[in-house]
Amino acid sequence: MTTVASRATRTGKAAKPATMAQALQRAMRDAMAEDPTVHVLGEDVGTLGGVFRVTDGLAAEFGEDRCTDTPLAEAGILGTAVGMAMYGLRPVVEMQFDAFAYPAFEQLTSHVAKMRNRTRGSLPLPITIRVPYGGGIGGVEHHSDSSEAYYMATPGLHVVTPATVEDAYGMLRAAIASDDPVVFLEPKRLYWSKAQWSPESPAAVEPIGRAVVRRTGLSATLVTYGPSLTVCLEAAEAARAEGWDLEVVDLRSLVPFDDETVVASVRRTGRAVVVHESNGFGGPGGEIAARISERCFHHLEAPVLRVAGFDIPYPPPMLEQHHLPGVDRVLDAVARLQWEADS
Amino acid sequence: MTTVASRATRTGKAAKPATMAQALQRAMRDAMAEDPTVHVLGEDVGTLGGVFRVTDGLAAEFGEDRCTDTPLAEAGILGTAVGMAMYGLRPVVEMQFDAFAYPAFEQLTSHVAKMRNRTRGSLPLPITIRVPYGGGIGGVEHHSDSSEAYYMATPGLHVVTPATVEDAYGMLRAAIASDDPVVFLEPKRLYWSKAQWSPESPAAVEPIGRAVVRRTGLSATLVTYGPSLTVCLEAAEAARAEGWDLEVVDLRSLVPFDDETVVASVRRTGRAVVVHESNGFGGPGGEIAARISERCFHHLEAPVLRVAGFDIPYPPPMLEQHHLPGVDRVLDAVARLQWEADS
Amino acid sequence: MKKSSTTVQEPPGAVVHRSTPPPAWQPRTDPAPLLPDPEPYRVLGTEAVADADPELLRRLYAELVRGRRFNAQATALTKQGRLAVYPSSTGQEACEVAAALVLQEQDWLFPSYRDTLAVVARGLDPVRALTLLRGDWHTGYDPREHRIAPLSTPLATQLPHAVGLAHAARLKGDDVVALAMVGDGGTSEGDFHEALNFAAVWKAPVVFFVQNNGFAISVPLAKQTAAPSLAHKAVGYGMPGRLVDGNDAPAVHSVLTEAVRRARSGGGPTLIEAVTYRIEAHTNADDATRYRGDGEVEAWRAHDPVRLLEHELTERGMLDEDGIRKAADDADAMAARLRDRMNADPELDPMDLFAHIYAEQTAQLREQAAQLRAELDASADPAGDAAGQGETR
Amino acid sequence: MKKSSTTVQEPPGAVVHRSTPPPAWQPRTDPAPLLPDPEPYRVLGTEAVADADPELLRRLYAELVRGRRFNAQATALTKQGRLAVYPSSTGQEACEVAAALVLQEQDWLFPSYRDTLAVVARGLDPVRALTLLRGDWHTGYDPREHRIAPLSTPLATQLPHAVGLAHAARLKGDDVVALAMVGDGGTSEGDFHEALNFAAVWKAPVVFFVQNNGFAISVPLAKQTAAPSLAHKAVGYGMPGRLVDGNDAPAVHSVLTEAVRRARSGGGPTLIEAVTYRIEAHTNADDATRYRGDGEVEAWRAHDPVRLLEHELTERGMLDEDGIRKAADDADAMAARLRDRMNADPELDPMDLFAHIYAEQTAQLREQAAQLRAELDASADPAGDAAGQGETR
Ligand SMILES: Cc1ncc(C[n+]2csc(CCOP(=O)(O)OP(=O)(O)O)c2C)c(N)n1
Ligand SMILES: Cc1ncc(C[n+]2csc(CCOP(=O)(O)OP(=O)(O)O)c2C)c(N)n1
Ligand SMILES: [Mg+2]
Ligand SMILES: [Mg+2]
Repeated sequence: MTTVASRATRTGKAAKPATMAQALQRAMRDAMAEDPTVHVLGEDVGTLGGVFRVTDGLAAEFGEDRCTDTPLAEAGILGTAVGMAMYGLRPVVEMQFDAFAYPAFEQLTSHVAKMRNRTRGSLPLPITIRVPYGGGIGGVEHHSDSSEAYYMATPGLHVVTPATVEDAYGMLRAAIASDDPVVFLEPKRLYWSKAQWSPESPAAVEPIGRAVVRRTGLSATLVTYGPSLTVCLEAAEAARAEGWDLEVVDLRSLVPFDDETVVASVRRTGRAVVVHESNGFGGPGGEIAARISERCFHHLEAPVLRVAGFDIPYPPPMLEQHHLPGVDRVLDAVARLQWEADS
Repeated sequence: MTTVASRATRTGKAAKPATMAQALQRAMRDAMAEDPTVHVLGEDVGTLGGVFRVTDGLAAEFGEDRCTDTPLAEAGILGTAVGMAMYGLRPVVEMQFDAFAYPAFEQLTSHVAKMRNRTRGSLPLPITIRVPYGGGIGGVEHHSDSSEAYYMATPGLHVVTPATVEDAYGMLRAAIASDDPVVFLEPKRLYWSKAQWSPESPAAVEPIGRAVVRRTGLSATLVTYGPSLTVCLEAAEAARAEGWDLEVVDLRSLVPFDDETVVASVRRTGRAVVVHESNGFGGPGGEIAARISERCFHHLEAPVLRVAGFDIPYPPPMLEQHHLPGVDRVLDAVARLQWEADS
Repeated sequence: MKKSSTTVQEPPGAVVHRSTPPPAWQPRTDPAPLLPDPEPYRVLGTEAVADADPELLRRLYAELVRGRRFNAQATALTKQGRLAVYPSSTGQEACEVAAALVLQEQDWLFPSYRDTLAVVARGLDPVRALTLLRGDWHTGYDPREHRIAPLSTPLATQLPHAVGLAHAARLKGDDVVALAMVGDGGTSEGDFHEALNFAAVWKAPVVFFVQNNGFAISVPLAKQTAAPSLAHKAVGYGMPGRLVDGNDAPAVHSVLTEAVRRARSGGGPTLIEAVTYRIEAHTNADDATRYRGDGEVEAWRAHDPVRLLEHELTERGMLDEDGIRKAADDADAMAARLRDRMNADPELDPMDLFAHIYAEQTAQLREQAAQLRAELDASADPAGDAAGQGETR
Repeated sequence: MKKSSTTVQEPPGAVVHRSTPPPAWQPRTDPAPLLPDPEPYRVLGTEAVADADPELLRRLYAELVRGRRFNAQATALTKQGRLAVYPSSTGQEACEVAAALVLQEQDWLFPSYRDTLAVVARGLDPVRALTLLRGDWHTGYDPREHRIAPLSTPLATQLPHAVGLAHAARLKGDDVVALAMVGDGGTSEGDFHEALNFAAVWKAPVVFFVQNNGFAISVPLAKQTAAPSLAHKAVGYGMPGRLVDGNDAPAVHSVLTEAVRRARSGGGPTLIEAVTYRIEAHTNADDATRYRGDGEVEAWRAHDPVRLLEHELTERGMLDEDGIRKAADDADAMAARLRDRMNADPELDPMDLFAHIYAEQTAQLREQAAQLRAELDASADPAGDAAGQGETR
C-alpha cells in the first residue's frame, strides 16, 4: 500500500499545475518516445488530438503511423490492435466514449481477454484500451456510461482507473508497460481537474494493482475509485462536523483487486460504505461489498452499505445531478451505519 | 413466493416426461398460435429448428415469415428485432450460443435496454432474447460462457433463467408476454433434462420476478439459479449425512431480484451460500451476497459465502469439471459457515 | 493395394467428372447495371430543371431558407446555454429537407444525431425535436405518433432498426417505407453492413441515405474508405447505389423520390450517397481549424445549397426579391418563435428518472424513487433535513 | 428588410455560384475494372493446365489426397470419442491445401474453425492442430512460432486480426503477408466489413479468402446475401475481388498466388471467393438431411476436387495407377500415425487452468489455485478428505 504522502514527496520538486488530460498525454508521449512499439490508434486521435485532446500532439511528434486516425469502427479498431499486438506492437487504443466501446465487446471478451489463456501463454496481448467514462459533464445520452462492471466480469482483463493527476500519469505508463490487456478507465469529469504535478520529473511507474488510502480515519471506511474519490474526500471533510472521522480508500485498480488494503482498513474502522457512480445493481459495489463482508465479518459493526447511481439508464444532462452520488448521499449512508448500537 | 409443490399440483394431471427443450419449443408454439405478432428469428431457427432443436417445427407450422433464418450477424438480428418491435411485433430472438451474443452487445445496451426510457415510455420493446448459456456440455471455447453478469449490470433488461422443465415453459411464455425486453437464459446442460410435464395443459403463466424455495431446510440457505439448481439439490441431499438441513432457493429471475423470498429464507436459516457457474469475481454472486449481507446483517451467523466458477476464461472440455461448482465444493462452503461458533 | 484407395472415403457418384460447379451454386448475375454512375446526379444548371415541378422548387427553396435559419438559431442557442450541444447541418440543408419531403404520412424517418433539421422539416415541433440537445430528456416525442425514430447517437445503430421496421410493415402488408440517414463515417461501422445485407436479403422497403459531408469529426473521407464512392458499397449487397450532388436540392429530392418509389413498389432497398459538406465545425464544442483549412470551406460555400437554388430560381424568373424577402421573413419568424420558446426553462420532474424503466416498477426502483423523493423533500425543507439526519436513520 | 436576409447567416463567399462540388470531394474513379468476372476462374479442363507447373500439380494432388484422408480420419476420431467435435472440410480440400501452399515461411495464416486442414497442410503437427477439437486446450500451438493464428470460432473475428498484423509488419518494413480465411456465412458479420475496410484504407498486405461452401450450418447462401457474388463485396472497399472455382486446386492456387503477390508488392488487399461445397454435415453433431437433399450433394460429389485433379492428371499422362496408389498409401500412413497418436490420452494438468490468465498471477487466482490443488489432493487421498472436512475449516 502506497499513501498519497509518500508519492507526493517523490514528485514534489518542480511541480506546476497540470490537468489530468495533460498527464495522460504525457504518459503516452513518454511511452512512445521510450518504446517504438507503442502505437496509438482510434477515432480522431491524430490530427485533432482526440475529442478530449488527450492525444494532442502525438501525431505531430511521432507521425501518423504511430498515432493513427482509424476508420469509424470500434470492433475494427480493437480487432486490428489485436493483430498488431500479435506482431509485437503495444497498441494503445482510444474508445471515444464509454458507450462507444460496446461495438468492440466481442473482440474484447472473446479475444483480448482470452488470448494469453487460449494459447497457453504464448500470445500475450499488451493492449491498453483507454475509455473515457462516467458522467457529470452534461453529455447527451450514450456519453456518460459507467461500464466498469462489464470489464470486471471478464477474466483476463486488468481494469484500472486513476483519480488523481499523478496517478493518471503513473497508471497509464504502467498500463502501457503491462504485458496484459488493461482497460484504462478515464473519469471524464476529472480530465480538467488540476494538481501540482511536474511533467519534467514524473513519478516512477509502479505496477498496477494496489489501492491507496487517500485519507486516514477511524470511524468508517469509504471505498471508492475514479470520479467518486473527490466526492468521498469532500464527504469525509463534511463528516467531521457530525463527529465522524472517515477513512477513504481509492481502489485505483478494480482488477486485480487489492483485498489487503481494503480489508486492513475496514478491520480497523469496523464500518464501510462503497461509493461509485455506476448503477448499484450488478455494479462493482456488489463485488466489493461482498468481499468486505466475507473477509471482515467479525469486525463489522454494521452492514456494508453502497452508494451508487440508481438502477436506471444514465439520465439526460439536466437531471444527472439527481443520479450522481453526491456528498449528501454519502453522508446519509454513513449515518445509517448503526452508530446507536455502538454507543 | 410460489413453492414447487403448489405448482406441481396445478399441472400434474396428464403429465408425461418432457425435456426442457421441448417445453421451450412448446412455449413459443403456443405464444405464436395465440398472438400473430410473435415472430421468431435467428441463425438456423427455421428449417433446421435451431442447433438445439428448440425452434423445431415452428417454421413448418407458422411459415418462414414467422420463424425466420436470418443472415449470420447478431447485431443485425437484434437490431432488426428492435425495428420490428417498433412496428408492433413481439420478436423472439435466438442467439446461438452465449458468446455469440456479444456482437449484439451495443444494440442490447444502447437500444434494447434503454428504448422505453429514452422515449418516456412511448416505445417499449417487447423483445425476448433467448441465450443458451453455461457449460457442462463439452463445448469448445466460446460455447460455454455464463454471461449473466453483463445483463444484470444493464438497467432496463429483465434477466431470467429457468431451472426446471415446467419453468422453462411458464417463464418463456411470461417473457414473450412481457412488454419489456427479457434476456432469457437457457441452461444448455438442462436442455435434455426431463420431467413429468403435461404439454396438453401447461401451467398458467405467472409474471416473472419471483424466486421459489425448491427445498425447505433450517441449517442454511443455498441461493442459486439455472444450471446450478441440480447441484444444490444434490448437495442438500448429501448434506443430510453431515447433519445439515439445507434450504434451496431458485432465483429464477435475476432482474427483477426477489429480495423478499431470499431475505425471508436467510433470516430463517441464518446462513447462506450463493452458488453459480459464472465466474466469481464481478459475477452475480457479488450482488446477491451483498444484498443478503445488507438486509440480513443481524441474522447472519457466518459471512455469506460464494461458490462460483473460477476467475478464468471457460476451460476446454477436458478440464471443465474442475471449473464447474459441484456438490463437493458446495459442501465445502457449507462446512465453512462457522458451525463451531454456533454450538 | 485396393484397400488404400477406398479408405479415401469416396462416394459412388465421384466417378462422374463435371468441370463446372452444379448450376444451383452458380453465382447469380444480374442484368441491371451494377455500378453506380460515378458522376453525382445534378438537376440545377442542367436541362432537368425545366422538367421539375415549379411548386416543388419553390417549396424546397422556402424550406432551405428556413433550414439554414434553424441551424443558425440552434447554434445561437448553444451560446446562450439553452442547448447542451448542437451538431449543425449548415451546408447540408438540401439533404435534410429533401429527406423529410419525400416521405408520406405513414412512412418512417430514422435520423442520426445530426438530423434535427430533417425531423423539424417533417413537421415535428422544433422544441420537441431539440429535447435531446437541450438535455431535458433523451427523446422529446413519441416516435410512433410521428413515425420518427429517436435521433440516434450511436452511429449506424439506427439502420437495422429501419430495416426491421420496414420488414415488419411489409409482412403486415402495410404501405410503409423507412428512410434511414447516416453519415460518411457511419458507413464504416459493422451495423451499416449488417443492416444493408438484411435489407437486401429481405427486400425490405428501406432507403439508406448517406450524407457524405467529407468528415467524421476530424477524419476526412480518404481515411474512412478507399472505395470509388460510398454508393459503390451497394454492389456488395445486390442493391442499387446512387450518387447525387447533396447540395442540389431538386436532385436530392428526385433521387430519393425514385428510391422511395422503388421501395414502395416492392423493389427493395437503395443506397444513396449525397456528396455535401459540413460547413460548421462538428458541433459547437469542436474546433475545425485543427484539421481543415479555410480554403476548403470557402470553396464549398461557393457551392451552397441555398444559394444554388436561389440563383437558379432567380435566373429562371421563378423567384424575385420579394420572394426572397418573404422566405427570409418567414424563416426569421420561425426562429424568433423558437428562440422565445427555448428561453423558457423546461419543466422537469426528477422523479421521471424512475418512471419509464419497466412497464411495472420493480421493488428496487420503488425504494430508490422513495430515496430520491425524500432527498428532494428534505432539500425543499432544509431545516428539517439538517437537523434530523444523523438520528432518524 | 435587409436585416432578415443577413440573419440567414451567409458567408461572404456565397455570392459565387459553382454548380459542381469543389474538386477535392469528387468521388474517386478508378480506371481498373471494378467488378469481378462473374464466371469463376478455372484451370482444370482449360488451356491453362498446360501452363501450370507439373511439379505443383503433382504436389497439389498428393496434398488433396492426404487432405481427404485427414478429414475422414478426423471424422472417425469423433466417433471413437477422441475428438469433441470435427467440422469437416471434405469437398473443400482444394481451398484448404492451396491456402497453405501459397504462403511463405514468414507469412501468417488466419484460419477459421473449419480450417484445421489448412493448418496441417501448412506443416503443423496434426495432433497440435486438433487440440481445440480434442478438447484438452483451446489452441495447441504457439501462433508466433508457426505464424498460424488460433483457429477462430467466433466468426469473422479473425479478419481484423489479420489486418492489424499485416499492417504492423508493413509499418516495420517486413515482408509478411497475412491470409485470412472465412466462410460465406461469416461475410455477413460486421467484423468482415470493418476488416476489409481497414485493410483497404491502410493498404495492408492481406488476402481475404472466402470459402463459399453453400451453407452456414443450415442456412443457404440465398438467405445470406442478395449480392451477385461474395466477390462483388470487394467493390465497396475499393479492392479487387475475384471468383474462383473452389474445387479446382490449380485455379485456387493461382488466384491466391496472384493476390499474395499483389499484397507482397504493396498493392494492398484482395477479396477472393472460392465457390465450393460442404460435402459432410456442418459437424459430426449436425444432421444435414434436415435442410438439404441428397441430389444436391451428389451433384457436387461429381465435381469433387480430388477426382477433378486426378482425372486431369491421368488424362494428361502425368499420373498413373502407381502414382495414385502411392498418394493413397502415403495418406493412409499419415492417417494411421494420427489415429495411433490420438488414441493416447493427452496429459492434462488441471492446475494449468490458472497458469495463463495474466503474466503474474493475482492474489485471487493464487487462492483459487490453492483451493483446486487442495481438492485434487483430497480426492487423490479420499479417506483423509471425507473425515476432516467439517472440522478443518
Ligand atoms: C458507435 C459510435 N462511435 C463513435 C461515436 C462518436 N462520434 C460521434 S459523431 C462522430 C463522427 C460521425 O461522422 P459521420 O458519420 O460522417 O457523421 P457527421 O458527423 O459527419 O454527420 C463520432 C466518431 C458515436 N457517436 N458512435
Ligand atoms: C459470431 C458467431 N456467431 C455464430 C456462431 C455459430 N456458428 C458456428 S459455425 C456457423 C456457420 C458458419 O458458416 P460459414 O461462415 O459459411 O462457415 P462454414 O461453417 O460453412 O465453414 C455458425 C452460425 C459463431 N461461431 N460465431
Ligand atoms: Mg460526415
Ligand atoms: Mg459456409
